[in-house]
Amino acid sequence: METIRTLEWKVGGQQGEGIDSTGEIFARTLFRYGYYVTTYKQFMSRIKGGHTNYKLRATPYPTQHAGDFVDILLALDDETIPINRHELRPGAIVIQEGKETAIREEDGYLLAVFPLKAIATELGNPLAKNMIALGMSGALVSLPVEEFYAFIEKQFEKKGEKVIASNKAAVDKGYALVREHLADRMKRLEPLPRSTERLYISGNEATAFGSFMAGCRFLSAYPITPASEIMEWMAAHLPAVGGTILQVEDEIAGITFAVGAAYAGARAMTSTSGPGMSLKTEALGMAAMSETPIVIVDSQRAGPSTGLPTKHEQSDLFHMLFATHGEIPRIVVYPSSIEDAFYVAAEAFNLAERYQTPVILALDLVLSMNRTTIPRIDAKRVPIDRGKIVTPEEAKKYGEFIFKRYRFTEDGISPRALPGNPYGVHTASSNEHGEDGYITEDPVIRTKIMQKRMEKVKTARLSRPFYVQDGEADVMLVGVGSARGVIEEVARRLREDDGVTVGGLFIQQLKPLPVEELRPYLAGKRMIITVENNYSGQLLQWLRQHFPIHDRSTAITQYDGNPFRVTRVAGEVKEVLDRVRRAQEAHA
Amino acid sequence: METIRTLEWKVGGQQGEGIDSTGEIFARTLFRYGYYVTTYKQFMSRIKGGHTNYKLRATPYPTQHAGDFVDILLALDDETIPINRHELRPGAIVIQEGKETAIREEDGYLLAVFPLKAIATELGNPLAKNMIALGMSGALVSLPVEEFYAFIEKQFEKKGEKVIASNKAAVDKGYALVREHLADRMKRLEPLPRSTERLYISGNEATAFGSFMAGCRFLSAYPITPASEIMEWMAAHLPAVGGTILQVEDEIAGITFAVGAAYAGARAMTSTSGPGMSLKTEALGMAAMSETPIVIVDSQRAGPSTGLPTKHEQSDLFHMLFATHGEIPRIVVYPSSIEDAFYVAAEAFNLAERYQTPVILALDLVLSMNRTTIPRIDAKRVPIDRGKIVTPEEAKKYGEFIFKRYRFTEDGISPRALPGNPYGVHTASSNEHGEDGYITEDPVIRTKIMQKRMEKVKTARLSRPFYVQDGEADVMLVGVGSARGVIEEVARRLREDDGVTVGGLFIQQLKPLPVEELRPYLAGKRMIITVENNYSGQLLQWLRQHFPIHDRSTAITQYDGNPFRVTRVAGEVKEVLDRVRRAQEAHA
Amino acid sequence: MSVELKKPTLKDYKGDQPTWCPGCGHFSVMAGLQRALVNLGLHPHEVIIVSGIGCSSKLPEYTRAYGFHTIHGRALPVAQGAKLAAPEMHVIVTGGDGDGYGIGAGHFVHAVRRNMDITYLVMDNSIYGLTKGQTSPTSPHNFVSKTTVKGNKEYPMDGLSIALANGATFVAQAFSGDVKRMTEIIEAAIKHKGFSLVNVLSPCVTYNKVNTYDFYREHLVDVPEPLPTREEAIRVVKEHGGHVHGILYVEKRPDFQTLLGIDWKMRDIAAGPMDEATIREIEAEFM
Amino acid sequence: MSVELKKPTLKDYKGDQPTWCPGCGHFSVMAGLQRALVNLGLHPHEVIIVSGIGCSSKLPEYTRAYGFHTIHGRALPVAQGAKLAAPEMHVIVTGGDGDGYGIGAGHFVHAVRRNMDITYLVMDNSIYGLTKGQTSPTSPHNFVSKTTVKGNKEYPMDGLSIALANGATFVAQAFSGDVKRMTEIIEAAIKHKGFSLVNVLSPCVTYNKVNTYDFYREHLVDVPEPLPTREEAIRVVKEHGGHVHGILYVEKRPDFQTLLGIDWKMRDIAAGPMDEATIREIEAEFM
Ligand SMILES: Cc1ncc(C[n+]2csc(CCOP(=O)(O)OP(=O)(O)O)c2C)c(N)n1
Ligand SMILES: Cc1ncc(C[n+]2csc(CCOP(=O)(O)OP(=O)(O)O)c2C)c(N)n1
Ligand code: SF4
Ligand code: SF4
Ligand SMILES: [Mg+2]
Ligand SMILES: [Mg+2]
Repeated sequence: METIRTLEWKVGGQQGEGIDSTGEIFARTLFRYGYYVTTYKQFMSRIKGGHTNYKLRATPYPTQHAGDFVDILLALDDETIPINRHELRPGAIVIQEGKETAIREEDGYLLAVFPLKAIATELGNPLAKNMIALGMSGALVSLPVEEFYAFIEKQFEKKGEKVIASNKAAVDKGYALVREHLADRMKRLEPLPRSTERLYISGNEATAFGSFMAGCRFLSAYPITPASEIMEWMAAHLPAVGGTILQVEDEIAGITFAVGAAYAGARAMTSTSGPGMSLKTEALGMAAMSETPIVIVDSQRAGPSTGLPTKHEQSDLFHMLFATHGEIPRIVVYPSSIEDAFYVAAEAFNLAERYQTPVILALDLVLSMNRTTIPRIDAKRVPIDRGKIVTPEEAKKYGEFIFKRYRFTEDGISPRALPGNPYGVHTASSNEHGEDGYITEDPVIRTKIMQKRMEKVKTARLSRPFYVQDGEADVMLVGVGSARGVIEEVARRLREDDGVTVGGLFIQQLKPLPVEELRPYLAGKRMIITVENNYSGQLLQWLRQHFPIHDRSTAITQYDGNPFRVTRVAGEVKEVLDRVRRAQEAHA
Repeated sequence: METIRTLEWKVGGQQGEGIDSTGEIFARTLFRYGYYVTTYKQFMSRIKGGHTNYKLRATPYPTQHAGDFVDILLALDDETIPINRHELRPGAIVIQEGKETAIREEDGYLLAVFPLKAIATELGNPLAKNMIALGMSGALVSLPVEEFYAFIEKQFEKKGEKVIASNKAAVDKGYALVREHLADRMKRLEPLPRSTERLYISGNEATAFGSFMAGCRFLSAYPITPASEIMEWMAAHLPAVGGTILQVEDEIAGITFAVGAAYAGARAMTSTSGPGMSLKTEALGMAAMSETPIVIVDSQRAGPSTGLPTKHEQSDLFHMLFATHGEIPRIVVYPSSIEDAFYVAAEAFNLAERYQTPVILALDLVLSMNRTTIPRIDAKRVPIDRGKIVTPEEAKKYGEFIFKRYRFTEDGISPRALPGNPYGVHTASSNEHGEDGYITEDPVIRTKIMQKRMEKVKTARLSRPFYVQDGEADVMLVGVGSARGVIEEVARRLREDDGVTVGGLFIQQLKPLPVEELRPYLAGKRMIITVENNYSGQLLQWLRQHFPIHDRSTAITQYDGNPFRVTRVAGEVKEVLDRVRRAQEAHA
Repeated sequence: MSVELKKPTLKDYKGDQPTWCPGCGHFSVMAGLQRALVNLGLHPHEVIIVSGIGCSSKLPEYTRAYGFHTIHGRALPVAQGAKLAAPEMHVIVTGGDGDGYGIGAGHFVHAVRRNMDITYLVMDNSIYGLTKGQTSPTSPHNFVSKTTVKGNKEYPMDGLSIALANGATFVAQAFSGDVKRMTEIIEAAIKHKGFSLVNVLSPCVTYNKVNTYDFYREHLVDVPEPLPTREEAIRVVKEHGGHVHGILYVEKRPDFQTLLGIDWKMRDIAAGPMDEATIREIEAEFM
Repeated sequence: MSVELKKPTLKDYKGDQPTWCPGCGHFSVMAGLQRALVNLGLHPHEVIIVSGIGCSSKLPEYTRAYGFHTIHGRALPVAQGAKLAAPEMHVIVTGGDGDGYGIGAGHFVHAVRRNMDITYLVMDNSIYGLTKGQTSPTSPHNFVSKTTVKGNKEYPMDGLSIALANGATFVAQAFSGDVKRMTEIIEAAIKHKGFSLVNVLSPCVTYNKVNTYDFYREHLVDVPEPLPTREEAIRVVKEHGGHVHGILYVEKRPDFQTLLGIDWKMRDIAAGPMDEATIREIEAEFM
């Protein structure tokens, strides 16, 4: 029996039919079996009906990409095969729900049809058809059936023995069906050392958990896909530590409640997606003008406007970098992996309070909703730095009737008194103000306080403002967020298949852009290629604003709502490289 | 008696004391006397009290800049002299309200103190003290007193003979006071041929009038300085032609009412300033996604956030160019003069309907509120082009049960049926949709319709996308909006005083930026200097995104709430030129 | 162009295939609305249906008429703008409780006092359906969801009473479990000259296990005739915890456009330049 | 740190120099508020005053206390956020009729039903003061201004009735022409545990020539005692065209934070990493 060390698997079906949980069970089972598991869901903006699918990739090494191909496909509706067929790896097995058992070779794959529902009904539990299909999946890779049992026992603990038994029976039936009909196609997924030092987690969960660990105790937000999970995670966890979330009346309230809470001294955040982000535009300016530290998460989806609410895109970069009238100090960070989402989220609160300004934390649908396998978190990497908050003793020293909340200082950051401090009484303001917070229209003060505000963030840095891979290469692939997973795989593929080394640059701090630190990896290169899920090449445009690389830079873009396939990007990169080489030869 | 052909004059006093109308009377009087008059008001964000002043420059040629200097200053409060003293031209005359009549030379100017209020009270009308000061102003430049009479008769027509007589008497008294005390300082402002072919108008008025002429019949907005006047002008003029304005509950309603009206077939607009612009961010995306033509005016003031509501700035460029999540086709235009405000506003409606997308019309406080002298409008330059609206006959030909509102066409612009058309029934949508307007998540259609939307505006052009002055010069000063007035004067000054020729480039169409047309004036130049009222050099950044001019471009910025003084900019330009020259010499 | 107008039928109103969950209350709202339009003899091209975002807000996609599926919370202002430009059209607004009473609450109270001649159907399921079941402004006190884990500590929004308090001229509540009555109510609402609010209790069978068909069948109290005063209507609404059924209050009063009293010409924009006289008159202001 | 707390005086509350027009009603609102705070023995550092934008919204600049001069229409959500984080502070919200009932209307109706323990003073002059005299949501029907040249065709917003209809627990109306009464009302409002609305009729002497001191002196009808029911209170408000004076309605009911019932620790964020046990417990969810 062939032994394999990676598996790409997918289940497709109609929304509302448990496709998601079927995928989750298999993913968690493989995760516990010792594999690095990465998953991706495709779903529609409706509740029941419509095709959805859940992709899973299990690898013996960490990765952020759920893979281009499918080895085993569970087709639980009629749309699954037509929609996903192009991903089937030659020799793939497709298990389809159908009228009668039938096994036949199709063009490039083996089609195995089973009357899953009928079989499940026979077993006494029509709902268990997905469990049968799961059992078949496990059997096809010779996963010990006990792996499923353990999971089922835990999952259905509260539902009682009967449910557990019927689910186990369904899994068993799946194993039996494979042994009966597909024995010759069985492989063996090599067991790996199990580890209790890993987590299987989504980007939204990592972001929420990181915020929680950083001491965020207040979140006000409004539901929206794909950000709602952040609020929901916090709703489940904050009350236990004396915090709370509030689902408020709209996204403007989402940000302004957070500003109020932050003003009063809580670490506060709001989370949303594009439409909500647009609504927060005015209040973003208020947070910056009043020097109130908040964290705003934009989990991007496909726009513009309502757009494609359940589809992936990275098209809010311009908005996050530039939106709001007037000019504000803003920090924009964008974790390049699910693991980084945890640490970047945690750091965002330190940056916000240290620099007393809003921090925008960008995510994208793939980064938000995909799950992957990361090392357990390292609490030592999450110190809390609340910046220049003053105690009553410290505030008293100034001896001021009105505390100078916007005091001019060397680093542009003013001591901050929280409400309740008897010596810190002051008014924060969205109007232009002097050091005391009171309105001023004096042009000299205005110029000075504008400089203070804008310049104070110049030195702000994440601990990892970017990652470089093969930085010496003369062609760099640049990406943000979930594009890192794609680029890493593309680089691997180009190295392995074509012997070509391309560099990777994954920028986590978009604003202030660490221009000098990035220069070595951008300025003198032969070619800069951004890989981005948007129409305009927003990242490329942002880089061009800082580096005159116009004639040796290009963007590989995709904006159809789906994440990149590695194959496509690798192909396009090769084309670009060819073009560059031909142009150079022509010149020579 | 010395004859002069230009005059710079200012009146300062407390808000709520008629400073504005005093300035207006003198401005209109000089305008009718044959001069090109340009004015600028400085005021505070409060209603009564606080210093305000009104600057006027009368020239025999057209200009857009109210001038750096003051020849005659009326100081009607104690703050006027300290605040405005630095503008006084050597030999200037300052008329101050005071206890007793006294004439004395001060450091660089002549101070003439008169008990204006007492004198007015003696005349039986204490309110007329400003009229006395006006009379003195007229007398100092030997303006025939009849010029004032004519104005007064018209202005106070409805208030009756008595008021007219008392105002005339006050003006007479002013003339008498000058003849008595300042006869030796009198000059003669040379009479110019009067013209009935000119208008004295503000940018807000020109914008509103242009929109009106273009057939805009619906405006929904929310009050905000400095944009309110546009709505107020339209409120006074639209009902007579069967249109209306609506002051709605907030700026989101401002834009969404307009979208509804435009969808239903009206030419519709909304007008606002920065804070309102930020609030409209989400709905801007809806207008573009649903391909609904509207015009959005952003009359910029000093930000960020509430900022300095009555101060000048050009700091919303980034917001106008980039704000809203996702990616939309947008047209951003920015008239570079008050005259252009009229024509650009009119054209904006054609662009909006021709390209079926929102057009953002940028103004700035100086451009909005200053008044200047322009030629009478040329109605032939305002043709109306409603784009691809289909009649019932045309719609019927398609024979569709659901009219394909988003039909794929060669130029990307789809025929548009207005509600009521019996053969055009369709649903417009902010969701991604197919040709029929119904939601789709199909990646192929998505890609195609995204391209259709984004590419259709590529060829959109104002009739004057930019103005060039001395385009062959190897140093170009680039500006938008009211900066043109400054740059023109700076160029004039450099030419006249230093014999240096610098070019001027006044970009009126910011998006889509006419890159190829602009290339000759930007790409190969020795130095590009943008002159902009903001902190970040937003225009410079925008140009750098398109042209790799990073090492030979810089921005002269000012963000204290006041417009540029020509003197300062000319000085800075010379410094830059010196630096460039020294660098070149060092290289040589 | 002369158009042969056959009497409209339900078939004329058939739009895209609905994607609502089987049993969703929104099907009935759509049925009631379409039936009312047909009963009133209106053709699809004489009607504009404007919605926000939500399961409910997909209605214009499924009902053939002029439609605008706008953004979340902004259906009312878009609809009012459309009505102002095209007063001859019949403008219907549909959307959810989240859309109308949550993010859209500000527009709602102003639409009420503006009294334009439009009809607003709130498809109220006391839940955020499309975003998968969060608490909504009309969810009951102590309602449990993913965002109110220990129960909703806010008190539900009372859209009916707010409308009554702020001067609405037509206020009603219908129920998806009674399409016949709903059709009558919607017909009356459309015929009413002014702003008409119909709050339709429209159960979400997937996410709301409290405000179900059965729950309403048990609790709804019939209001057979409009009540004589606003205060009385509010009293009745409050007395029954909002569980009332029928037309609650009607007031005859000129609608906004009638009061504006202008000669409506917003859509007829001549393709040529304006007449000289008007130009000259305006220019004179600047001389 | 131990702080010697002298009894607070009016002097403690003196902030920046007001820039309001002489005679503006807002002076009296400020006087009434400061007096009420002093009477209640509250120190400036125990109070947060949050406002929006408008002439009225400048109040926090002129009253020394913790303050936040926010953006137009958003005072209520900022204030509620602050109160959630710092429940021991006394949170007062001030702002204009445009700020609160125009652009802020959505937040208003939700704040009412949320019933947090804050006090909202609407400084209602039926005009947009700071933007120089446009019609406001509370301007009378047919009111003439630069934006309603032929008279306002909307009907005024009835904030009192809306609050009553949507479950407010304290609703009152005061008048700038009677600071003594206003002080009593504001004191009662601050003492009320829950959301308290005080609409203060506060004439704009510069731009509103209709809703003047004299007008109110002539028209205001005294409501000496809170009315027994919401409906009765609404009836009285409507009967007198909104021209009532006094505390209209009070209901005792636990406020939002009490109902949430958590052990408030939002501001005490330990400077070190979290305890291991909590981390492990959460990590277990991901294993
Ligand atoms: C500005 C904005 N915020 C949030 C969302 C996400 N969203 C879509 S539908 C919806 C709520 C739907 O609830 P409701 O209006 O009650 O309609 P239902 O689905 O229950 O019929 C939300 C919050 C959005 N599309 N836009
Ligand atoms: C988002 C936004 N829109 C508009 C404005 C302009 N603005 C400033 S104050 C104001 C209205 C003031 O009226 P009100 O709230 O009644 O206060 P008042 O001045 O009458 O006391 C407006 C519209 C703004 N600052 N921000
Ligand atoms: S989720 Fe609820 S509201 Fe949405 S379609 Fe399903 S049943 Fe209807
Ligand atoms: S304009 Fe009116 S509201 Fe504003 S300060 Fe003056 S009187 Fe008061
Ligand atoms: Mg709902
Ligand atoms: Mg007001």
